[in-house]
Amino acid sequence: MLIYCIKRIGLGILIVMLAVTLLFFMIHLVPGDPARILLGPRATPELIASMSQQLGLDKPLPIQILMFFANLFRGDMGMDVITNRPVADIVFGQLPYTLSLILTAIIGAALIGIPLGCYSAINRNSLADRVTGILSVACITAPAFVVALYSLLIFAVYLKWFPAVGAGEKGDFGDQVAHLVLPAFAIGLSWVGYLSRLVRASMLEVMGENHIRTARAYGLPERLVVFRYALKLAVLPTVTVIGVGMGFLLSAAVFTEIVFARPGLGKLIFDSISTRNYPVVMGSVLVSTILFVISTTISDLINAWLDPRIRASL
Amino acid sequence: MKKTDQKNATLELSRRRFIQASGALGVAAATGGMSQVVFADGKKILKVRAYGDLRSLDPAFSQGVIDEEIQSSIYSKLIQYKPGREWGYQLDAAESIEQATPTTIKFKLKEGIMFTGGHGEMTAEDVKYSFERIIAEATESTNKPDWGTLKEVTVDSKYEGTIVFDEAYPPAWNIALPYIVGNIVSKSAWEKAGGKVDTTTPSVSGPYMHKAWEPKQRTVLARNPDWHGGSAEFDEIHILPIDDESTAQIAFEAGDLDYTRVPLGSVSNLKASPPENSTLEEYPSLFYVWVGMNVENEQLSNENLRKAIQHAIDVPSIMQASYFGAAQPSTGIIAPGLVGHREKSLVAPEMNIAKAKEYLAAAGMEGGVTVTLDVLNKAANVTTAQVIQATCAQVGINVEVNLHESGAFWSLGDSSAGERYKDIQLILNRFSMAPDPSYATAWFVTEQKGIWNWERYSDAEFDKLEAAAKAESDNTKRAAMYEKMQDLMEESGAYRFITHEATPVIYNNGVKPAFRPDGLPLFRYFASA
Amino acid sequence: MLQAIKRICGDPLGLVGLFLVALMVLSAVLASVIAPYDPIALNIIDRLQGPSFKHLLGTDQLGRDLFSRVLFGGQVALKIALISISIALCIGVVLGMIAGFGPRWLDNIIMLLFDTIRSFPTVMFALATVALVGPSLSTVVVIIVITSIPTYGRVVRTQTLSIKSNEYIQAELAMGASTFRILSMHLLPNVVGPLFILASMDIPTVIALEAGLSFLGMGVKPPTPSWGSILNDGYNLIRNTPWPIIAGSIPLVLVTLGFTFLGESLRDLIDPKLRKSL
Amino acid sequence: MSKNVLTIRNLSVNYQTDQGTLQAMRNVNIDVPKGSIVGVVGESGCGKSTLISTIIRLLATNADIPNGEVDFEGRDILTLSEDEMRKLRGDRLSIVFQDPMSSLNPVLTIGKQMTDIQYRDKKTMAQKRQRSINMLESVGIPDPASRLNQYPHEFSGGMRQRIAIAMALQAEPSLLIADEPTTALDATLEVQIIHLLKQLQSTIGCSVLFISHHLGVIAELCDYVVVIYAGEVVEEGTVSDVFKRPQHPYTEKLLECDPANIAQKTRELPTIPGNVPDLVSLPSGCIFKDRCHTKIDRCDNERPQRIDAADKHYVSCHLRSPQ
Repeated sequence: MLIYCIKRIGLGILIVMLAVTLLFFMIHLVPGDPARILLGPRATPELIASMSQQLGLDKPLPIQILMFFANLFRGDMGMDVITNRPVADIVFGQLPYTLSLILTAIIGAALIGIPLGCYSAINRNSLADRVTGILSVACITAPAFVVALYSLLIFAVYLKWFPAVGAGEKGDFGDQVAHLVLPAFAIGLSWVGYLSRLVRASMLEVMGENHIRTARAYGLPERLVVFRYALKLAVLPTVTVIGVGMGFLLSAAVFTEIVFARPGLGKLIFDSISTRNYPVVMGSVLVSTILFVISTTISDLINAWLDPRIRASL
Repeated sequence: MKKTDQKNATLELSRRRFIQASGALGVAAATGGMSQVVFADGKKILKVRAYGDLRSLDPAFSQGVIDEEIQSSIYSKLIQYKPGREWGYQLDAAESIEQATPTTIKFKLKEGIMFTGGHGEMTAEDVKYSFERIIAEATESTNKPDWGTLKEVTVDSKYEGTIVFDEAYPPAWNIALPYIVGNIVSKSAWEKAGGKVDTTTPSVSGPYMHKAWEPKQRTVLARNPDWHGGSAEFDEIHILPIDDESTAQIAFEAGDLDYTRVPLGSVSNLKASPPENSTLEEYPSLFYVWVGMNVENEQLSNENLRKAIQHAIDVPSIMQASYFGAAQPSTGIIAPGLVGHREKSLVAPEMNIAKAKEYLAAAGMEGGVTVTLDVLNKAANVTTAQVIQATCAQVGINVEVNLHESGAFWSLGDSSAGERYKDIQLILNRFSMAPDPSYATAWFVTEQKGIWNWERYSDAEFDKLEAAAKAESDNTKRAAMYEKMQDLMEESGAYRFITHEATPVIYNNGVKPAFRPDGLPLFRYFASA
Repeated sequence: MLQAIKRICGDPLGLVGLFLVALMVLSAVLASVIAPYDPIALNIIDRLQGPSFKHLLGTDQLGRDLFSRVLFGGQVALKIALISISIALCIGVVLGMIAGFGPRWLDNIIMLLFDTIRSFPTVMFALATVALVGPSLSTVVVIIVITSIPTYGRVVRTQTLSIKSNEYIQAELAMGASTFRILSMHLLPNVVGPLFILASMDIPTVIALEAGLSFLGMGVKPPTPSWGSILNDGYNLIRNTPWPIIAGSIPLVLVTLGFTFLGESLRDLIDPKLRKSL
Repeated sequence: MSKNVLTIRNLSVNYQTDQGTLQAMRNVNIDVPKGSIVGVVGESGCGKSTLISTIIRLLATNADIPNGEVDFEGRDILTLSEDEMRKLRGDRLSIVFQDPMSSLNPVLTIGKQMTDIQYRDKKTMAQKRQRSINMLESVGIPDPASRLNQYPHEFSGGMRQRIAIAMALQAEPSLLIADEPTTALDATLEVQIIHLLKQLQSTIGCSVLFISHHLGVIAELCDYVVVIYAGEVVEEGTVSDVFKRPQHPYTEKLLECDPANIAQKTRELPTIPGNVPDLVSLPSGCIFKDRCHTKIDRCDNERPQRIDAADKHYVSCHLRSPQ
């Protein structure tokens, strides 16, 4: 177990480093001089040169990468040249908004999608199963930005149930939750569909396994058979998918954060790439890959906790 | 103010309480009217939209309109833009100000203007410091060009001073004194801060103070109790950065905003059925949109081809399709209301198939030709590009549209960033503008080739006029010069002018807004109705 | 094959899926015959119209017939999906086999690469790629290929590992059969089915990704009619008319339903255990 | 009250398939007398699993029962409600499945699974655990208290089958169905399990319906044997009668093919030539006629009746009919 954790952490660090290095190369192939874009139309060539130097862009690429890691090792993610604030402050300032959004979305989706999938599996081929099937799959397609737009129009403009933009008053939990509902709905909806299909499929598979027949043959109540004996196994692939899904949700967050004018990591990445604000790009991508590594690790650990066979193989 | 407004205002219902009161079902919420200037917790708060986030509170590093909307509310200037439909200025920190000689401006400050944070009274020394630091090499201010030929500011007495230019610089009245570089900061505060501030400011002297910045969420301004002009109207102004205009409109309709610019596409619908208790106003805009052609490109060095393209672009169709009929075709790069605006362009806005074909024949390309059009990936641009593509096709010019995201687009014509600038042919471009014609023409001189002059247009006469017009103080002569410059641009065939766009704004009737003639908000003058 | 089709017909949802997929493929292939208008012909006067007999799904801001654009958009969607998925499949199969059959260190490197690609937020990767080469159909394809290789690669690797440990493979290896022979004779036939199903279920994802890229202005070049660009136009026009966004959503939803149900049906028929290896 | 725990009369089961109606079992009669062990023998696919599924009422959804009754302790199982049926399962009627590797839930501890099935008893958790420990002890699991906290994958195959038996007998049922419980085990384990079953059966005093294709095991363990071929009972009787004096040609062949009965060394193992008939389109006459070496004309068109060959020894074959 301990060895497994150490291995995971080592692998995680390796992935993050590789990702950052790849990003460095990608950034340097991309056209658009950051110094020039950051400084705006009025910048003189001298200003641009001085900015390039500040950004460290005048040094050879491998040196830049090494410098980045060296600074990172000291806990320094660099400075944002526009606002002159530490990148770490900027990224970690935005992180809670995205984390709360993603977690709300995925937890909400799991709370709705998993029971829905169970229900479909138990009532296989019933009318209700078919209807939920069609609805779930239709949900999967709905692009986040379309759902976001319509939920804004319906729930914020016409019904006025929820506020439209922003993330709510600082320190006012109720207000923040109210601001979270629609964006989380927008990115969670497709996951409701996805998870319910996934759970239905794995549930059907598990329900066909011998030990379920055994449980039934011992006369266990169906409720117990489904929720204790089958579901625990059926959610295993779901947990893995959710772990990997955090990465996809970060992409979806970009759309919702734009449409809901909500602060967050997704929008930060989008904005900083468009403005070629490289220190912020590096910092935010670094954090998002770490986030991904952590979420897959957590999902593996949850699987190990649920399934003793996996636990034994760690 | 209508009765209902008062009623809503006195309800003192914050959004949060509103939600709590109406419960998750929100049955009651649906019946509520537009939010008025929100009186949350007894505070008078103005909520407005900006199209981007704060970048700097230092006038020397202000990145344009977004920063200026905030800075102009917290700093004082000698003069401010006057709200209204016509360009003009009114006094702010200055008790009096005049153009003493063509190269000097004399001013006298009001007495008793206090800087917050214990930095004392504003003196001519502060004005000198504020203006001269912008042009000092060491500051590395990107806004230096706004001061044109500024040489120095001399202090004549505690409150009096003289702004001295090397050469006459009339634009100072339009784009320097009442704009970004005209903000006066406290010398002692700035020196204490090391000569530069970032996203916080040590001292202000305007009606509002900078209270908080929540990145990508909002900037909060609070009333400055020490303001020399009396008491500001609102306890707080919340400036929300909302990039997407549709979202901004939705936020307004949902009651999250008291004022916002709305998309041009929404104008006709908002006119037909305006949201309750709100007012839509349409202002012109200073932006200028044009199709530029790279005269040094092998294919487009053919002047006749350029002229054929000028005539093959149908601007009225673009107005309908991309701007929903809410904007007018432009005659050049200088908007109506500014000195040097042309009443008519040389090439009519409507396409002229016969002429276009004629020029194409003259260019020796009757058989058809293919050119590329580079476009920034924003909706209006993409639509415009497709209209251009369609109308050009009618005369045998095949236009291939290349989309770019903003970072890549803005470096297209940059000759210091590789060889791409040589390959670009047609560019659909849009520049922002300050209210002086010199601001527009500055980008098209020979010196700007490969910087912002992506057409690589070069004309000795244009360059000469550009330099002279900047220093010309007689407005009639100035106008003639700028009109001539736009004629030259158009005659070269390298430019097809499209539009200045428009600025439709909407605000709820609880607010009495204040706008520049181009529709940009002057938050310091916003009041409640 | 005939058996499979026959059995799909016995499953109502599978049948619906088959029908929808066939409908999409047919309408895309026959777009130029069915479509009442040229999908890129402007008609500014008729812009932003609601559905009518003249324009079944209305018109967009340039007066283009949305029904025709949806039909031709199907061609684009199919093209993007088929090209990108087949390229991703080929590369994924090769890399997956190498990872599964090759030496341990190579396996580790490939898996590390896969994990790295997955750990990148897709949009981030797409943004950088678009910034690099500009938005176009082929850019969309490249983005999809790179981001979906790890999925296929992992499936193939898992299958390879499990087949490799089979006794008959060990026996063949002992008798000196070449790796190539084993991979092509034993492995390929075993992974083709699952991969085919996986790929068919991926098609909607690919189409949705294109829509998202178009929303960020990184999709196909105008005036190419793609469902994503119709949706994106519709998004910007939503305050004027809801029809373009509806016109863009309908085919997207139908195709997703079609491919998902067909894929699930096939999976249940051919290999109920497939999901486990994903 | 009848002396049988289980009486199956005239039972038929059909499956609806794409190809048509598959008649998996036809007019089957089986008796399980109290306290006895009845073996059911037949090739794979002969309907053994269908028989079990019918008795415990866990048939696939595409199955239906056109006729017959399954009398268990005086009640017809087929007419019971789902709820009443569930009350019987695991209490009066228990089962041990074939594959010990897959028949236990892999993600729950043995203890959890063993206490879960005592959900009907109003006992404390500690009491239920103690019961489980006792059961595990009685099936020969060492250190049962601590092993209760382990998961199935931590046990060997033989151990797991012992656990399964312990679970099945925990409630002291009146009928235990054992579905080829030893097939997945190797020979030495098989013997142990058989002995264990026999010993527990006599302690508890329950009846056992023992399904197997292994004649040796049946001979060793059972009192009675039922021979099934392609969904029909072809012969039944006491083990000694049937094994010593098989009346049906199929039983004869089965005994011939049993490796344990082959005295001489041969190069080839004897097999029964031919295939099991298609149960969707049943041939007329005797079901075994195509593979029968003693087929007569009557076999082609006339179905053989169940006849008494001796006391409690029944057979369905024209050769044995008095006519």
